[in-house]
Amino acid sequence: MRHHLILRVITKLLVGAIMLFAFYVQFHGDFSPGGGFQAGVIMAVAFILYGLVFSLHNVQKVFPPWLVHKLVALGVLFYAGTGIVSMFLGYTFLDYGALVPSHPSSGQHYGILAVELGVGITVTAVMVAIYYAFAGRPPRLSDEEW
Amino acid sequence: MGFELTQEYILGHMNYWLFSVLMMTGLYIVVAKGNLVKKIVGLNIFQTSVFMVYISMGKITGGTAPIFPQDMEIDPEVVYSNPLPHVLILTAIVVGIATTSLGLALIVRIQEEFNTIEEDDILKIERAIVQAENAIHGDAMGGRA
Amino acid sequence: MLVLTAIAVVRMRSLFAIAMLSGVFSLLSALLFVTMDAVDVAFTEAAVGAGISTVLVLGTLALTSRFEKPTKRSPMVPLFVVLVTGAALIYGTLDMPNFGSPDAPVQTHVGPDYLERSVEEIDIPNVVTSILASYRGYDTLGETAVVFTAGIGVLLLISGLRLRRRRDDEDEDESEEV
Amino acid sequence: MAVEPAQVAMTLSDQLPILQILIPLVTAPLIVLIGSRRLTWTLAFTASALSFVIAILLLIQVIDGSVISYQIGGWAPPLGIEYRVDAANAFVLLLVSGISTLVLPYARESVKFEIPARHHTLFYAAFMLCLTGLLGVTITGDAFNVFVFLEISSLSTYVLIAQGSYRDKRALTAAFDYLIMGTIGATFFVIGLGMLYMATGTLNMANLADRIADQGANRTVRAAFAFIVVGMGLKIAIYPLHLWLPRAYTFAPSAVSVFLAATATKVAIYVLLRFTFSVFQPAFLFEVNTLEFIILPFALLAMFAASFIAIFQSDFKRMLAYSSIAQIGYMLLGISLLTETGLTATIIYLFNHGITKATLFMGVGILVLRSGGSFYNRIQGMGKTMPWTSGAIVIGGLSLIGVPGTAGFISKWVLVEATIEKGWWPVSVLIVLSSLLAVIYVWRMFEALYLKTPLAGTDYKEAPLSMLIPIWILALSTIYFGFATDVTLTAARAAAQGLLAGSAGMM
Repeated sequence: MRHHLILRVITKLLVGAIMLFAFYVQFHGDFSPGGGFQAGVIMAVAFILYGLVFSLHNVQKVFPPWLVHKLVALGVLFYAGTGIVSMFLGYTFLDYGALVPSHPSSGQHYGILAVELGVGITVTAVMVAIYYAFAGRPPRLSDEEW
Repeated sequence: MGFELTQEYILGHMNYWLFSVLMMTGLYIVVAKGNLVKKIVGLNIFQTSVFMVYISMGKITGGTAPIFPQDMEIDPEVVYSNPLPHVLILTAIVVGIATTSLGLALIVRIQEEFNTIEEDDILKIERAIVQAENAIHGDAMGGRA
Repeated sequence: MLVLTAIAVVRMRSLFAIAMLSGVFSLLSALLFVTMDAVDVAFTEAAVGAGISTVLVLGTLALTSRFEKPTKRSPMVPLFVVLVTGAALIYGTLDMPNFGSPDAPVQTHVGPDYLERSVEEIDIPNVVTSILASYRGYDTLGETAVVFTAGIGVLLLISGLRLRRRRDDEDEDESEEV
Repeated sequence: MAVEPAQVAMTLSDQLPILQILIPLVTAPLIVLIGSRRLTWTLAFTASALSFVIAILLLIQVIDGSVISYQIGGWAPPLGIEYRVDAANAFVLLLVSGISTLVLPYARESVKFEIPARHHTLFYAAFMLCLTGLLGVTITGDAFNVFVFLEISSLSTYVLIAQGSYRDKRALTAAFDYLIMGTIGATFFVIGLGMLYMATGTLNMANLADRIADQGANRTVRAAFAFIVVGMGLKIAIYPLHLWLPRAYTFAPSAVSVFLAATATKVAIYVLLRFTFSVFQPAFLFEVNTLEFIILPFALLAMFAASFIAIFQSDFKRMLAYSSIAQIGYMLLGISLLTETGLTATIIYLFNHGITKATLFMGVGILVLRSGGSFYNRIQGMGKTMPWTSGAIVIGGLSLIGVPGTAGFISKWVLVEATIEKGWWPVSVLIVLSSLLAVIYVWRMFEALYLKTPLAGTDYKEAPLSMLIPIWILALSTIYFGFATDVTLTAARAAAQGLLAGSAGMM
């Protein structure tokens, strides 16, 4: 693994690009296909790629498992929290109109942005957590057996 | 309740029949194959085929993807396909991948405990355990004595 | 194409090939989704089916084994189950509206309401997003909870005995049973 | 149909339906986020107790037959997702949240014993998600939302069952089998929903009911019905589809077995009820005659075949699992009658069997905690060393048979009454006969506990108080509901009427 110089260089370039693309998909979901879930998957792919090329140990230095676990929970809370805010404002759960009562449709914009962010956070974290869990196991097949 | 087997009818239903065949192929893999990983793959094929049915019911001939122009100036001439099935299937895909990852995690644990991921072998091992238990605790039928 | 891929999965014994074929299957279905106007779904299916789930299956294979053993069981019972289900499916399709028909209940009852009202009420171009995050936002919360469940499920199942790996190339022979 | 979104500020009591689900749903990630092992249990218990209180409040509001509708996101159905509480689902909500509130104190000791400490936080988070899923399936008025929450509960159930692998590795394969079966079931359910959607264009249950009633049934609707029944049947473990259940219940951790046995299949039965009666409606069903001719034989088969298998078990826990399958037969029998009394019987059976089985599974869990196993010759004579636990088990056993003075008697009584009312005499006789089989398997348990001498060299202590209190609350409530029948009967009757009213009662 240590010798794949080309892989390493290209990965370094790609990881940034993938993350940028993930952010685009995340925040541009209102206008084009995409949204929190897809962005989360893409973001996770960036980390997984980094992990595959530079070893699990190194990616865990960048994105430590404890943080991943917290983010898994945080995303769901963020989503539910958006709904709870509208409840406190005297509307029904997840009624984003509550966020800007004078202009419901911009309230909807903020609401959608917020919940998509929640989805994105949880999905990224869960996918990375699953990758860590699988990659952290001792493999039965060595590379040559493939 | 009658229906005519016109050409239009057959063409209009061909897609559903095709997807049914796909679904059944997937289901067959799940039920008939003994390898646990293969079962999960079969499950994926089964589910994806169901998704196709959903998406195909939302399609309107001559319709386009349900995304308005950026400036929200909507041309009344344009027909948009029904977006609701898309939303449902997005949710279902996510549920599917969640199930897949859990299933695979279980397979990894099964491999570690049973040292195999073939259903036939697992059954053999489990039968041996049951026999050992019966030897100690009295077997299922004659346990009363 | 799709049918061929699916049948190939039935016949193959090499699990590696199966993993790849299932990726192919997902990509093909993503293409199909695009032709049926479901671009969001296609995007997701490509990312999930061809991407994440293939990686996961490969990861599992690395931890388990590569080949399927032939099973001795007779295929008659599964075949029976499948045929009965298939018959029920076909029976159900008989009264379905034609593909692409604009006057199917799906196109006339609730669907158009979304398209019309979304313009006023949500005011964003992608109607799929507006339904996903607002009209049926609660389903999406449920979906996030499902992902969360899967996450903690996988952690509960296989992260317990994490082996600290210092270098990838050092622990290739560490395949003892845990 | 399109009601103006409520601009009046909503009060706390208006928000009750969503809080019912939201509290456990938010607790699960909170537990993970805080990650403190000490706080975990307290949080879980508080959430469960709160949702129990809410369930009581909701039931009080709807017991007179009224309906609460809560529009999530302020979107009126059929555009948005609606929560719809009537007597039927409030009753099930009460059962689920109540059992969960009792299981949690019990779980504390048993989980400590059966699951490694580092997994406790996540275990309780998964438990909360399972509770969320079950409650969410029950309360919702949207057909697709049922699927989403069903999957939350299913996925967490697979994980919870697999946690039994620290005692017996077969828990893993049991969980995997259940995962395969459960996913096939859920996918069938989705196929059914797809067909329904295709035929009607809506996903809201009340709206579905109206549209089916308007346009009548066609082949697509009938096939949808078949797929939904089979899909749910896999979750309920209707007799030929039951294969996952005994293994799952036997190898799951004790606390999980208690919770699942008392709630999961019951919620699935509720969904079946909701779909058959509220969505498809009896008028449609009479036309097809599906229930009488298809469900009835399977119900009877379950009652006898599963009871027979239960008699020959040498493992107490596995015996209880088979008896559950038999009891599901009784509940289906009530459904297949298609009368108000039959439905009342099913609903009351659902509740009474829930508390009875919870008592028994708790009892067996305590025996496992002390003796390390649930085989009859492992636990023999424990009636003498652990009188309190065994006493509760005996009460549960009596209720399982249906001895007068216990809750089990009432449910069987109403069921027999319903069959007589319908004129199905042979079926009434069969109910009594199959109860005799229950006498045999309960007797074997009694024999093992009391009539055999304890194993040499064993001196088991009585269970800790935190386990005895929940089990005795349940045992006493089986007796209480055996006498104070009007409480459950009123609720069950209101529920049955609500379900039978179809869409008329829903709009």
